[in-house]
Amino acid sequence: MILNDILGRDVMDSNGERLGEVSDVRFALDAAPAQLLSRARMVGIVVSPRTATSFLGYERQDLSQPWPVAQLLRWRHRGSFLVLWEDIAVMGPDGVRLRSEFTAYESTLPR
Amino acid sequence: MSKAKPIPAQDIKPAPRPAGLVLDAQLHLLDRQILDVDGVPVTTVDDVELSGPAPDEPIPEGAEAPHITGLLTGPVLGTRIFGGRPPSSRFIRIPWDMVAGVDTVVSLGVRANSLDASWVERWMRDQVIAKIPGGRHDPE
Amino acid sequence: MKRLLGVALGILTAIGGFVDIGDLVTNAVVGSRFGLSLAWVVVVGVVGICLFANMSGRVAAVSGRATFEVIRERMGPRAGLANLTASFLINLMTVTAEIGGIALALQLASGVSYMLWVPFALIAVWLVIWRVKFSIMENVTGLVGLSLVVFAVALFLLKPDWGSLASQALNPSIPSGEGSGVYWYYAIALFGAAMTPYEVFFFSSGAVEERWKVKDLVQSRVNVLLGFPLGGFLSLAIAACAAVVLLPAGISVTTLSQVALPVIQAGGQLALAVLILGVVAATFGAALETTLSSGYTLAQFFGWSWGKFRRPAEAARFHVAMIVVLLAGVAVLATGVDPILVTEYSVVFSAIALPLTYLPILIVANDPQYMGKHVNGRAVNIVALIYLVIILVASVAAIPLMIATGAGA
Amino acid sequence: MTRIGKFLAAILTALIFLGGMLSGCAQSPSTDALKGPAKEAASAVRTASLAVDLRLQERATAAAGTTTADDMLKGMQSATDELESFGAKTQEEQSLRDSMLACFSTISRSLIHARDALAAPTSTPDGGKNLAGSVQLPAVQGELRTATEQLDELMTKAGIQ
Repeated sequence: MILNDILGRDVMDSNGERLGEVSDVRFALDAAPAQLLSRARMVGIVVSPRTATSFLGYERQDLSQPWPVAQLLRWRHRGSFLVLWEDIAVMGPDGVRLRSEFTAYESTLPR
Repeated sequence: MSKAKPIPAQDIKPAPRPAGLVLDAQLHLLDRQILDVDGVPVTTVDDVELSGPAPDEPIPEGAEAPHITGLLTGPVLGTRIFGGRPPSSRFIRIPWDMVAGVDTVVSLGVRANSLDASWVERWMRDQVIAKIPGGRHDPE
Repeated sequence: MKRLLGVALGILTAIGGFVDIGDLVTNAVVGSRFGLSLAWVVVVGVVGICLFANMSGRVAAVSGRATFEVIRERMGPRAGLANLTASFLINLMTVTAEIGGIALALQLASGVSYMLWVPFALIAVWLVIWRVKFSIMENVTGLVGLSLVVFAVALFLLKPDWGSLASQALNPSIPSGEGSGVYWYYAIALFGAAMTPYEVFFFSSGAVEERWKVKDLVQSRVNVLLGFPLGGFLSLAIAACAAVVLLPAGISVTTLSQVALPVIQAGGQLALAVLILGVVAATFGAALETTLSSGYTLAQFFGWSWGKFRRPAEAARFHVAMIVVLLAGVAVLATGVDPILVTEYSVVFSAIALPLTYLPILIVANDPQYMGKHVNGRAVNIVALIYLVIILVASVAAIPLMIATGAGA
Repeated sequence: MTRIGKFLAAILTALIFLGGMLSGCAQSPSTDALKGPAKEAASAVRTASLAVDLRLQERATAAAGTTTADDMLKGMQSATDELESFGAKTQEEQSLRDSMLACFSTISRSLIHARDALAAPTSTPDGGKNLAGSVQLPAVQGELRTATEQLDELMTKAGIQ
């Protein structure tokens, strides 16, 4: 599986209702160190209800400059959320379907 | 395209914080420059390969989370721009084991010349540039 | 003392390096048709290029990332490729125009047709790119290009009516006999000539070539903030010379030989010699910069190894790309197309591509991951945003105006 | 943001200008189609005139002078081509075009003379006049002036300023 297979695909809940698109895939380097760097474990996907073009990540970072570009992009991505790997039932070029009891988390990046 | 069903704001919970460095692929990895151990540019991160899951097949509950197996370059760039998907035999891989750090650039722990990703550069050097006088000398 | 010398050298090269064939021709055309009534555009353009060149230099010095790496990383591969295609074509046009400019200046010196000088110019440009160190290349062309000051000297020798020149510049009005569409078309061309995107590609990559660090920022800012406005002053002198001599004589500039006439009238053969030296140096320097820029943009988009600080063998694709660009430029000239015409189109197309280049720079200059504590200040952001609006409007208006006015005919 | 206002105004004026050009064509096709080549020719002949003046004052070099004359000849060639492609509909237009073409060829001829005269050295080391150079330059200057006047007259007649 490569990232291009899922980025920008539709995200559905277990009833097949569309929730948005995959705008990014989150990883964490929290495993035991491998050769040089720890393994990058997939944490989950960031779902944007409007557009998949994660434009510049303003929605996830604490950036407010340059005004009003930052505000505009943040507004365009309002309602983005993170879904953890555990809550993903299927993913691939046909889209992503979530499990019935999935939890939506804030997509903001930890600082 | 149908309008997405919104999630009510109060249902969006604060995310658990992983212990290590957190990377959003699109934001921190894709399209970044890759430098080798000496700081020589090798290529860009054109795509990222995961260890799983099988595409479009149900993921069993409790399955282990996939991890990044390698950074891809070469023809995959074309498919990211124009669509489609090259056969995985045509991927040029840089295994994640060689990655030494991810910042505004992705740095590798090996030399560029040892990588498949730099074959075009080597070919151009040996077939074209090295044959022009002065090609192997420092500028004066 | 040595440090002061370094600063002085930087400023002088910035002045000499500011003017290229696009500025030379566009300013003379405008001066001969509109007097100084478009001088305000030069001022607007110079402030803009100072702002964004400084910003791209700061990004490069702090993060070590040149502009096109940033464009690809921030805009993704699709928008990045669109930008690359546009920038590359404009670079190619500009390379063509600059090589043509070198050849035209040599024709003016020798009387031998410029077509015969083109291969000579091509080889000279390529040899410098292949073999000469970056700092030497920059300093020599910049310093010799400074002889374009002859336009300012000529203006004084012509003893113009300063009051009338000032009132043309300060109370701009469209001269009778010229339509307002043509006026605005040339406004965009002048703006594009002053803010050509290759300048920021070159400036930011040059910062990487010369290994600028944060401590070099003050000097780079001084270079830009003094050098570019003085370069802009040269542009105005070119326009003023044309306004004083050619406009009253009923001559509208279409060739480089006409650009030289006011200087010849003011200073005779000596001034002409200095002028030719300046034009050759300026166009030669710009040919180097645009050729390198096309290599930089391609290499940075695809992540190839690049830079003149490396041996050609260590940046093979970068050098192959530049050889291809130079040959393509000469192939265009070989069709017999008028280099001046190529120049006029290249500055207008530059104006069209401006937003694609300047928006990503502005955004990255605000990103703490790249910039740490050196992110843009609020005042810089406000001015930059005003400029983005101007740039956007100019870029949208360029094509319709070009069609409506028959490219300023 | 008056600057933006100005730009918007520019777009509007451009559109109006385009419309004006189209309607202008319908009213007096002769003037507008002739305007471009006529202006180009006027600029070319005046440029040559200035170059000859500067050469007479020994300010311009022979190389710069001939380059200028050569460039102007090329300009005349394209102006002539443009004028020839102009399809005259009425008798009046036809006669205007023909006299302008005749004038253009006069200008081109004098430009060739100018180029030859400019190419010659102006003075010999002993300070005496060179036969080919300075003797010819004033004559060429007269020729260029006459051609300029002729063209100006035609342009006034056609209503081109």
